[in-house]
Amino acid sequence: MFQVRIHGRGGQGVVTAAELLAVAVFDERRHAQAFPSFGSERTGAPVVAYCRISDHEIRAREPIMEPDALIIQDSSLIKQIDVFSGLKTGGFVIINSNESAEDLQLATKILVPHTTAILPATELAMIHLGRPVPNAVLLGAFSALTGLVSLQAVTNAIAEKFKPKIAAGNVAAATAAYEYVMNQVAAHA
Amino acid sequence: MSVTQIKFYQVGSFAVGNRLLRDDERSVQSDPDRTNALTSGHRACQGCGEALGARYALDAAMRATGDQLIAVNATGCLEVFSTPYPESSWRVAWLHSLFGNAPAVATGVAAALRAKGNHTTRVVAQGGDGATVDIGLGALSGMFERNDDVLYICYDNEAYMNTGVQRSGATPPAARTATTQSVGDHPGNLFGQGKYLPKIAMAHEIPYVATATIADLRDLEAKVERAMTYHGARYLHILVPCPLGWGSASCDTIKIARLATQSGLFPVFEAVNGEMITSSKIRKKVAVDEYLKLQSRYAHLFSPQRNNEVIDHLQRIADRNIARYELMEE
Amino acid sequence: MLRQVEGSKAVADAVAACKPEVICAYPISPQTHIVEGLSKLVKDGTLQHCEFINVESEFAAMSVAIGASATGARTYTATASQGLLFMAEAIYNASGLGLPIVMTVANRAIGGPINIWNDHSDSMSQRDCGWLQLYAENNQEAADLHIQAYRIAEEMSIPVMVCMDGFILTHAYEQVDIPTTEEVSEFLPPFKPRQVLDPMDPVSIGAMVGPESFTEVKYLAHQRMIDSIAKIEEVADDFEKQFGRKTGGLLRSYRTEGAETIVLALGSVIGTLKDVVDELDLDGYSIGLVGLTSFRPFPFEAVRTALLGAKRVIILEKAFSTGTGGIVTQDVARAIEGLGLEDLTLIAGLGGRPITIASLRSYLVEAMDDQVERLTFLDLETETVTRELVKERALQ
Amino acid sequence: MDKPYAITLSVGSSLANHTGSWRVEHPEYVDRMPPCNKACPAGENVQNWLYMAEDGSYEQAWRALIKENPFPAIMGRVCYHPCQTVCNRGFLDEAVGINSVERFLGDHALEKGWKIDPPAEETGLAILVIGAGPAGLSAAYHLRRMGHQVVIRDATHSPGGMMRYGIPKYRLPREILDAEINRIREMGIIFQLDTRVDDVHDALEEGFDAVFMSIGAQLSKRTFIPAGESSRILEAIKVLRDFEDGERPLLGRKVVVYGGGNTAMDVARTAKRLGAEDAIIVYRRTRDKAPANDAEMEEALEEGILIKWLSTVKYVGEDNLMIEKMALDETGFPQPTGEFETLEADSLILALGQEVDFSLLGNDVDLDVVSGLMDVDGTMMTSHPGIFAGGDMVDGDRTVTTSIGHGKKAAKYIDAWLNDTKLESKKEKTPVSFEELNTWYYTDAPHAVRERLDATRRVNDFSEIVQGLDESTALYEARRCMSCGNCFECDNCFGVCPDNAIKKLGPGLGFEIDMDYCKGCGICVTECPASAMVMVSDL
Repeated sequence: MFQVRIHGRGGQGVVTAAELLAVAVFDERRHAQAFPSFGSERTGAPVVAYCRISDHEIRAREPIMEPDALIIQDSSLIKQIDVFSGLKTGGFVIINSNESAEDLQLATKILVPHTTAILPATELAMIHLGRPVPNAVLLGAFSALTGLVSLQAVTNAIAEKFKPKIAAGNVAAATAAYEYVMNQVAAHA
Repeated sequence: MSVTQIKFYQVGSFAVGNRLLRDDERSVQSDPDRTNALTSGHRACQGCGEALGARYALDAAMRATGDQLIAVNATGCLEVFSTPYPESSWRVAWLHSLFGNAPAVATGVAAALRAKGNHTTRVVAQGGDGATVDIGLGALSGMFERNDDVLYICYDNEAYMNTGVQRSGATPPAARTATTQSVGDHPGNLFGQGKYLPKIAMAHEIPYVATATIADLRDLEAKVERAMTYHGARYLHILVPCPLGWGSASCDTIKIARLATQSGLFPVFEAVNGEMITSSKIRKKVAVDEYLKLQSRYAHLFSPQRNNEVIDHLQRIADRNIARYELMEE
Repeated sequence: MLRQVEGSKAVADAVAACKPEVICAYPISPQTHIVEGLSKLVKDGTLQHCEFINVESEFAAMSVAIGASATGARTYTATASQGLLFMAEAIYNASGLGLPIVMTVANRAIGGPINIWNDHSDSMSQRDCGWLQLYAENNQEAADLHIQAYRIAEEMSIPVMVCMDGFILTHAYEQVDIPTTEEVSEFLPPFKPRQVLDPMDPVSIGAMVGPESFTEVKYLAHQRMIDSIAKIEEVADDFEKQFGRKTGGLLRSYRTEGAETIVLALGSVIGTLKDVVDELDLDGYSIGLVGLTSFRPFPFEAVRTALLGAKRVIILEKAFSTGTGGIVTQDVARAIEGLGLEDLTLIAGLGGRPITIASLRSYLVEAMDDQVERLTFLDLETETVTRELVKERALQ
Repeated sequence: MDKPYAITLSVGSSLANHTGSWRVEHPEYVDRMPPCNKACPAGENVQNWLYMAEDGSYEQAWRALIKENPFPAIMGRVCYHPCQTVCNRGFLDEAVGINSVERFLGDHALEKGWKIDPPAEETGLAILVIGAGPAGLSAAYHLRRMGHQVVIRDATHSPGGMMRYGIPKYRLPREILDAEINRIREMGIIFQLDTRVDDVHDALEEGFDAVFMSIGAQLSKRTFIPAGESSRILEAIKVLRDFEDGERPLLGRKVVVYGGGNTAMDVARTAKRLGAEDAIIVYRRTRDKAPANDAEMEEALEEGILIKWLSTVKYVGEDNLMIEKMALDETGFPQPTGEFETLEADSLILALGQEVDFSLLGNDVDLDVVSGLMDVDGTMMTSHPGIFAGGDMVDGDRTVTTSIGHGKKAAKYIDAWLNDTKLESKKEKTPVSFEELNTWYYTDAPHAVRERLDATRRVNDFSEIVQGLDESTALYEARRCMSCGNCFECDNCFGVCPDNAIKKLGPGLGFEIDMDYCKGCGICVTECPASAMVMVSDL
């Protein structure tokens, strides 16, 4: 069982990200269970969504308290809430930011270089999609960093979810993110 | 007069029928084969105005729709006296659900008919003033706003009669009920309260809104018929005196309704798409006293002596109606 | 076809496959996604010959459903929480008139204090309203139950509530196999109403019934409900035959064979419990699980049989009767009369509190070690309530 | 449909619940006395024939009418219609033009040539009627209908009495008079004209089983007026009679008429038509005291006739006369003032009233005369068994209609006397009052005025002044009848019953109360326009 927790702000498509990931996994004939943190949050407020990935039927419905991976769609959250709570040691972390780990002042113990990816997802979104929506983009990075789901499955999910034009932009951005992270990983290797 | 005057002296335009009239000039009620939508054996009080209004309206609706009619009834006197198990007085397809939901139930009936492609059967919802202006107002407003294809008929007897004459939102000022002050300096209902539903209905700009009384049968029938020529939400507000609740003689039910119109206290008019188009002119104007005197719910206005202040106030309301609804011939 | 979809979407598609003729609903979280989905299906023509009515309240929603059903239309609506209470008067009327309406209850707590999260206090509050109540374990069952519900409702002339946990199921994306309209048509014949408003054959529906007959009317309603126990099973079997999966029915047992302790629960928590039971089993505990689908009618016989041989039954409930305790517990206790079974009640997940594997596990271990009260509130903040109790009692 | 127990019911099943048991009183249909019928001196059933006329059943209406009165065409012209004076419609807008409808029916009948059937069987009894005036003709008509042999004797050579010799042509065209008289003649009534009866006793000798005297009042009242040699003083009724017989009385250019009754009006108007430049009426009292009918006086004034109120004729000269002004004293009685005035006058016509000529009573004193009038009992019989009397010679208001009523009443009692039976006198019915009607239901419909010839045109000749109504207007007028006290099938009771407890039996058959369901609320009675229903206690 692999558990992902996605952090973001209301309006950034956090829930959609979880859904896309689940669909991508389903696309690869595996089981997934995506669900939001149910609350009365409005646009701008910190929100969380979850996605469980497994080769078997997923029955448990508790919130994910010890994620295997974190996707942080908005780095400004890092200073506001404990986004890293419960993260398994050696867990994956994907952060949307133009800054470096140093600038983000993140304790090095959390950020093991080859399990961490920091990328300007919003910028990529702007370039390829023309909108500052990083959710789908980060799934490209997730695919590259974790290898848990293929880029193909991610782009399929995107294509399934969005109307062609937006889908195309997201696919391009996700692919760019995928390559960006691949290069990072290569650099660290 | 919203009903076309019959060029026939004697009683052409006013009585139920007349041996000298062509069938099509007679009211539905003069037809020996009328539906009798609410037939004999019901348990309404002697001289019940609501029983009369319901039969008038539904018989007319049955004629207008070629008997393709479904009626939905709110809880209240009408429902209780017409369908105590094991006997029903209705001779139309009829459904009673609750006190406050008749308009919504009717919406459901209409929706089902539409879904089934039945475009001939029409729907009528009916209830008393309590069901209409108070507990069911939300549902009624919703039905209006959606413009569902339903004719809603309110039989207004100006209080909760079924439960023993308690005040409703339609109880007129100064009228005495079981829950309005019955003694003291100012007995009877307060001034400046209550809801006038016809105008509320008009505010929804639904295709058709009209008022009528059981005292002018031809007018009432003509309005039901006209209502049936429209589709969408329609509202008909019928004044039906209640001998029990108004403290009047059972034989005076129609007479009192007539005095309500001739005094100007109950304006009779028609409105299309929210605008008034016609009003029934007063034929023989009377002072409000004539109307009030016949009802013991107003007895406190006449004994020990005439309460000029209150009665004059009521007269001003009548006069305002006469001006507002153009009730007098120029 | 198998798809990775949100629970609400799955239910919307399943309902659409039943070809309802009138759908009416008033928005309330967490039911909204279901009716939004249906409204889309009606608008885009996927669902034809269907009227979608936006009403002004839940009371109106149920009322519209009553009118439509009495006119012979297959009718659907959905609500939750306060909405269910607001339509309560009409809910009783629908069952009283024997109208086979199907309604989804996206289970949610009842205020005050206002709370939008999941528990079962809404549907439990309508325990005695004369509707069938079927609880879904997961979104697959939620979807299937709606299809089965129409068969049961229309064959028995009783309305059915399909209860699914708000958010936990309605907002969860998982894989669901949603039957096509064609498949469903094979399983669910067109609606033939027992009584209908028809100008050609008019009747008066909704008479006032006095003391001389009211008892009989209620007795007959009771018997109809009892008879539906068999019908629920029958329909579930037919469903399994056609679709190859066992959903619905009265209840489902899991590892109860020879288990000393059996947990009985309703709704989505059953999934979590299955994981817990598996773990405890590995650790050598003798424990099983009964998932109750049909709460109304309550299948006394089936429950009794399912619990036979156990020493202890723990009823996990997401609602409770203030001043009394478990609601389902009362019925279970009657079902096991004379079996010498101990019954414990665990109140959990109130107002959306997460029911974690860890908490369940520790409670069950203690319970099997006879270390718990007969009535326990899972993860109760003891410190807080003790403090508050002291304050309150000082004021009494 | 498989209906669920108790909550769903069969339609109309409440018919099993007989709510009639709630009732303590119930409505009943009644036929009451309309004021018009009550007021008609000829005893016509006005409301009844108007009801028939309403739907165009003219012959039916006409036949109903002539049951009481054989001369609708005449009545429709000369009757002063007391029925209209009491008509309840008068309180609503204007009285129903009963008289004009009667005239329409009469004229219509003449047009169509409708006949009166002779009696089914003869009684073999013979009655002599003396005087062919309205009373005599009416009596003869009714007696003939009863199957009696009737002989009418009259001193003049044309029947009609004052209808012919008193009422000028312009009010009653003679072809109408002749036609209606002729119609009853055809029933087999024998007219013996130019036959004066000198002694009524001889008639009984002749073998008549009974006699009806109706010779009217033919003698002019006289008064002494000093007059000059060549002064010209005439009697009104003689002038009218002579004129009727074809003579052209010499009246001169300026005519003065003395008197204030209808005869005065008639003769003055006749004088105008005969070419008099001025016709002046002199009357010693005021207008409100004058016995003349208002309408006639109006017409006279319209025709340019002058009336000198409060004046008496003092002296009559050759071509002028002197009148004295009077003044009312405190008792309202005119007193001489000593003021005089001279009027140019070629002739003075006296119209001071008439007296009965009792010469035919013979010498026997077995026939009582009281204060100048024939004395009769409640059965119109004189003090002499078998001799009856009516019309102007007995007490009455001396109108054609009253005389016709006398004739009818006498006929009835003569018949009874001949059969030696006693008639139960019907107990008086109080007529329906306006307050008892529910006039809301009657459409507002004012009286249709009959066309009248323009005054300037009509004085040139004797053509009829008042025109008849055309059919549509007559129908309109008939339909203004409120049918006081009698059902006219307006369906109100049938429509306003909250319990559908009234059965409609079909045209002409009226309605029936269904006692199984009538709760006795009384709405039908309140809403009956005509007050043809009453509540009756069940206790």
